[in-house]
Amino acid sequence: MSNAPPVIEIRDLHKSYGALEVLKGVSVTAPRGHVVSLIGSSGSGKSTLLRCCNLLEDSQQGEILFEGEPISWRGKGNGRKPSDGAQVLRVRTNLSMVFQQFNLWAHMTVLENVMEAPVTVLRELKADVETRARALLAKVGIGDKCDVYPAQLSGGQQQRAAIARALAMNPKALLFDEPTSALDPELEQEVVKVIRDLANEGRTMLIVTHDMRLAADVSDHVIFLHQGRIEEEGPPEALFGAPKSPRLQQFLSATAPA
Amino acid sequence: MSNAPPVIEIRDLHKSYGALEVLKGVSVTAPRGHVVSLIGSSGSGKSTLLRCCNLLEDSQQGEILFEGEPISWRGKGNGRKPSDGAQVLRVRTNLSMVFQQFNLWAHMTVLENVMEAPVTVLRELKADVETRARALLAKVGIGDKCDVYPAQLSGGQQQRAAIARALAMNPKALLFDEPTSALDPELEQEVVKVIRDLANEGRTMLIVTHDMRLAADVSDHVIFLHQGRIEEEGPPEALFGAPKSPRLQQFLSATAPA
Amino acid sequence: DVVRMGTEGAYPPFNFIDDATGEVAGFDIDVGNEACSRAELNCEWVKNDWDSIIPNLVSGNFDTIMAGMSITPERDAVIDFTQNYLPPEPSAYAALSDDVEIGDAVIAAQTGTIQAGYVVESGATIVEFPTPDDTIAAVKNGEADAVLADKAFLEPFVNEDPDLFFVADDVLLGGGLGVGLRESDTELKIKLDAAIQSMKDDGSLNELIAKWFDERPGF
Amino acid sequence: MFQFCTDPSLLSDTRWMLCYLTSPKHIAFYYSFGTVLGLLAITAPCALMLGFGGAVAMRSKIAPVRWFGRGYTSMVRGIPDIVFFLFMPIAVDQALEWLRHKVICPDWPDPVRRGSDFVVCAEAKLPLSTSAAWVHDAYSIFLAVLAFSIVFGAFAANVLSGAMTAVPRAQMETAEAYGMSRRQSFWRILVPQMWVYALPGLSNLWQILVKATPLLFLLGITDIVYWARELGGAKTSTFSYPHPDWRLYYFLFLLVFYLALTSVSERLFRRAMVRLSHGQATMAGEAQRKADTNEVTA
Amino acid sequence: MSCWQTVQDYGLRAIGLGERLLPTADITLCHQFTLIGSGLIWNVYFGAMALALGFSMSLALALGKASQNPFLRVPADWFIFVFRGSPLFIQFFLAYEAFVLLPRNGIEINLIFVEITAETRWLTRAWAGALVVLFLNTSAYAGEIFYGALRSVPKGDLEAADAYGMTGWIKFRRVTLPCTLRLAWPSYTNEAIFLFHATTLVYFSGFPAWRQQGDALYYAKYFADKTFNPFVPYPIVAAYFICLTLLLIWLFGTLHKRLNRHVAPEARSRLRLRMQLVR
Ligand SMILES: Nc1ncnc2c1ncn2[C@@H]1O[C@H](COP(=O)(O)OP(=O)(O)OP(=O)(O)O)[C@@H](O)[C@H]1O
Ligand SMILES: Nc1ncnc2c1ncn2[C@@H]1O[C@H](COP(=O)(O)OP(=O)(O)OP(=O)(O)O)[C@@H](O)[C@H]1O
Ligand SMILES: [Mg+2]
Ligand SMILES: [Mg+2]
Repeated sequence: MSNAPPVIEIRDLHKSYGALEVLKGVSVTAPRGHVVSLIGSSGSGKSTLLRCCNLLEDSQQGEILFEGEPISWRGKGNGRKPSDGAQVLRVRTNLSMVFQQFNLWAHMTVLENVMEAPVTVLRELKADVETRARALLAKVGIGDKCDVYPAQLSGGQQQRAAIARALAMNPKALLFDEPTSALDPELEQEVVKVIRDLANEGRTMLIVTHDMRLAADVSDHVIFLHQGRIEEEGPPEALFGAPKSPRLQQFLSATAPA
Repeated sequence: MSNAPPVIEIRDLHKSYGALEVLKGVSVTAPRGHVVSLIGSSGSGKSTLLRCCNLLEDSQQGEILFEGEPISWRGKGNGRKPSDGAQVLRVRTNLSMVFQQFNLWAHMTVLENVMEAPVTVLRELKADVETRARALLAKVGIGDKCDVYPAQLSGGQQQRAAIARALAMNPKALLFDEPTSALDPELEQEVVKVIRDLANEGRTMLIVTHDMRLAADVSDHVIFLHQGRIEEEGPPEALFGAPKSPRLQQFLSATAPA
Repeated sequence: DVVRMGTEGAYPPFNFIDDATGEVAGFDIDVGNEACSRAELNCEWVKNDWDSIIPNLVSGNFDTIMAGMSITPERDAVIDFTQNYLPPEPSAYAALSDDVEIGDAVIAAQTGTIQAGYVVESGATIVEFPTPDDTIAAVKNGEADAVLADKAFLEPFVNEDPDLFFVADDVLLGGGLGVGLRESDTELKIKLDAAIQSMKDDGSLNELIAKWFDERPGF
Repeated sequence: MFQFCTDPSLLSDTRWMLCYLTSPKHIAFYYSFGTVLGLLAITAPCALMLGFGGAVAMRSKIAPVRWFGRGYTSMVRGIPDIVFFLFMPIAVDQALEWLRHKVICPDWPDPVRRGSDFVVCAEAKLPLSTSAAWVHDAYSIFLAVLAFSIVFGAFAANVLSGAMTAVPRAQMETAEAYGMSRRQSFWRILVPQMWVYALPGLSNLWQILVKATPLLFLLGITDIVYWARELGGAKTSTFSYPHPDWRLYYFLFLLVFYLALTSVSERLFRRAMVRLSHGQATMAGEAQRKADTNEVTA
Repeated sequence: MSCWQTVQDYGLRAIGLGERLLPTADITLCHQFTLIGSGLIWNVYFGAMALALGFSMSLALALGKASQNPFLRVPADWFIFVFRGSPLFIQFFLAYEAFVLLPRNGIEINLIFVEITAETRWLTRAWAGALVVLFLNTSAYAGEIFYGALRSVPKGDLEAADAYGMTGWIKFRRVTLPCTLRLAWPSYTNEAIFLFHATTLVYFSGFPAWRQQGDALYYAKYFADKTFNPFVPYPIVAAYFICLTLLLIWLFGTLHKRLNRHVAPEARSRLRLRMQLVR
């Protein structure tokens, strides 16, 4: 087990939007069953990193490896694109993402949203998926909202539906972009529990969050991103307990009750 | 001053979506310069309450008063609508709202978004508004993003743009729907500072938040909504220090570090 | 073999659609049917829009045109004609009053007819309408001072409408009506020519002319 | 039709009218309504399919397919339909016959083009000159449907590809993130969501298609407008039922027919739109939500 | 005779300048290109004028149709229904019949002090009568398109406008209109193209051509009729119209780019490329 390759490994990733360099060489390693949290100020490139990891954005330089298998690229620099479509698909089915803006499919009910990918992508039996989907929706506390459309949900309900949708894929790794931003503390605890369970099941997770408590609670490793670079990283106790970089100290000072 | 009517007063408000009764008689009073926080679990009706307050949703029963002046209604029950268009306008120009989903106008740049309402609704001088808008954007930390479109912003940047847009109206009262959901702790502290400054300037605020720290930090009064009813309310020290209702106790227990 | 005969079906009395049967009828059809039976051909009538009647003939969608078509040098350059089965047909002006100065009047004519070409060259102001019905309507509602069309077409209108008069002199345009054929179709041309000749010889063509036209000289 | 119709000139007004309106010509006129509706019923799905194909081709990753898609849509879109119809059927017909000629009679000695004539061997003619009249009719209908479908397919392609780009990017991105293949996300997300954006354009297109049916006559099909013109024009005593210029009445009747057709199709489109706006966060979806809300409680 | 000479003789024939007689024999390609091109003047005139006049009318109709007020909604609804619901050439026919019925000497309007004679005769001429019909027709079609787009405007955008006290004209002009235009633009481009194509119907089945002055299709038909060969003049019209359409698409594409400024730049450059290629 210990010499199995990490589920997600990112090496020296660079990404620009036009002239704006958002990621300036970031490396992340997430072994199986580990929870890695990304913290950092707004605009520091956290969401972008997740999106690159899922190959939704093309990065310009650096490697992305999934279970030790490097993504194969075609082209260079701004023209760089993944060259192997089947590989991209394989990576994506094994990686589920919860978006910062939820992005529920507007034309499907909540239940359909959750069932969609397992049925069409994984080709599982509809009946099985439905049972699982309902159970997951109940688990995140919106079992009674199965048949409404996303536009009729409150913000927190949408977020939970998005989490259920990601879980329904039974992915090897999960990417969470601020999974608790629209949740109250109680639900947040629920989500923390869910994340812990998932980690115990051996699932790997990359979590972008603004909530230091969440990061401290669930992570095995915390990364502090600052202006597209990793300013500091380490186990949560070390990072939160004894931050070294002055930037992180300043950042964390805000977390202490004013 | 003390016998001036409260800026916002809501009396026994009822609101249903079809068969789903979301607000079941809620009363809120926000005197001038006071900050009232609304907390409660997801789906408890917080956003709906704010939207009713701004007359974006028609409520079915109960009164809404702005600076002591009651909204005049026409019709009954589901057909109830504000009857005085001029009054609605006056209320809305004096109340600025920051939406949970930000709702920035996609076809305008960030600066244009901020300048729009003051120029077209309040008919202020363009040059003046621009200076103020730039200052506000700088204040919320996105002074360098004036000329990009919302689609090019990170989540936190969008939220800050939305806050700047609300502030640019110089409103008497502000309605914030989770103003810090997409912000990191540092920025959150900035927002807390902004909110305090605004309160000192005498502006009234109604804040929906999941962040108990924010609620505790800035509020004069905290309301705990549960399933469309006010379960408990009071000054933050009392509410957070010695919650009476078991539901609130349970809700708050989640906030304590796990 | 079936010989497909193209006609327009909108130009009485040459060719039109009979109320009683809903099929094409008229002078062209009578002559065509008689000629076919004499040439021992199996003929079938096909309706086609006037504008595309020659292109459709040359591209082989039907084999002859009998649609009140006058023999003109331009047409003869593209398709072949049999000998004429009606002598050159006079065209006439019809107007609401008989004191119209044709030389500087507004004359209505159907687009793309030999009459339209004639009016243009005569120096009068021409107004062109898409259908023959429109040209008569234009005179009656005052849009145009007079209409120039085949006399045989105008005659019933003038006879039956007390407001309409023939004015000025008739003009003779074209070389009479002929059956239009593809230039490569010499065999059919010989057969039809012979049939028409025999109709001329035994006077049956003159009978048909008398049946469909008032006081028109035969062959 | 009726027994007493043998000599219309002797009839009283009502009987005359009755006989007039049931004359074989009028019957043909009434039939032509069926022809037009039938053609619409065939053409619309054909055009939609061509349009869908065109839209997909325009988005294709393979450059030649993309060029073909764009070329097709821009070519046909650029040409007014009348112009297209004025020479398209002959051109298609000649092209088909020429192809058949090359295959069926390869050792035909004479050239196909002789002066202005276009002559293929008898076996290559379409349809064969020996075939029954209905085959000729069916062939001209086929050409008409083909021409109509090609033209309106190009417009549909345009509407559909516009609708495809209007679907929010985030929705497709999410599908990709869940490992849906291009094909799956296309069929499961893009296609269901695009109809909301496409429907107004398609509805317009349908109206235009309906309104283009008068051009059927250019394609050799005797449609309702042809008959209205023919029947309405002033009839002299050459005809059994002489009457002055009645085109106005016939055209008013057509106006009513077209308005009725429009109103029926609008109702259908509206129903479709209501179904599709479900759950969409747009003004229409919002209005619908409010209406639903009232319905449920009322 | 050189081609340049032909262009001088016939280049403006469609508006009555140049040679009076059209060529009847020895028709060259140059003749066909020149005369059909000169006929295009009318197509452009009809299309551009109707479009320009129809734009605000169609917005008004869309707003009327979306309005809560039945006094606005019902007339707008019916107007759109009638003009969208009937074939253009029936409209041409009925309009022409109606215009012909107007008194020849104009209508005398008695305004207490002055007596105005409104000239009505020009309405039977294509340049005015057909323009009126085309204007009403395109207003109805575009009105429906804008109405559809109006109903697809994102609700969040409108709510934000409401919340900031924007109402009526300001809300419409600053938020609703840009969104509506952006959503409607592809369909509206289509409509504009259709309109230009529809102008070929003016002389084809609508209004009479005076002194052989007609549009592009009129001259194409003239040549098809003189040469009996549809394969030259019609493709020439087609080519002219393809150019015209490309021009329109380019024009509308430029505007579309402006309306879509907020779309991410990468997507924007893609869009531009497609626009310029052909679409
Ligand atoms: N447009 C709508 N149609 C029907 N039901 C709705 C609609 N909007 C909200 N609801 C329902 O109303 C309830 C309250 O929603 P609201 O948005 O006020 O919740 P909230 O307290 O803001 O929650 P959150 O903290 O998750 O944002 C929810 O159960 C939701 O499903
Ligand atoms: N499509 C885009 N085009 C141009 N710039 C972009 C685009 N998307 C993001 N950016 C810029 O990239 C930077 C990083 O954005 P990103 O969304 O990764 O931030 P983040 O760390 O997730 O912030 P937040 O916590 O606020 O969500 C920001 O400055 C943003 O303005
Ligand atoms: Mg982000
Ligand atoms: Mg909410």
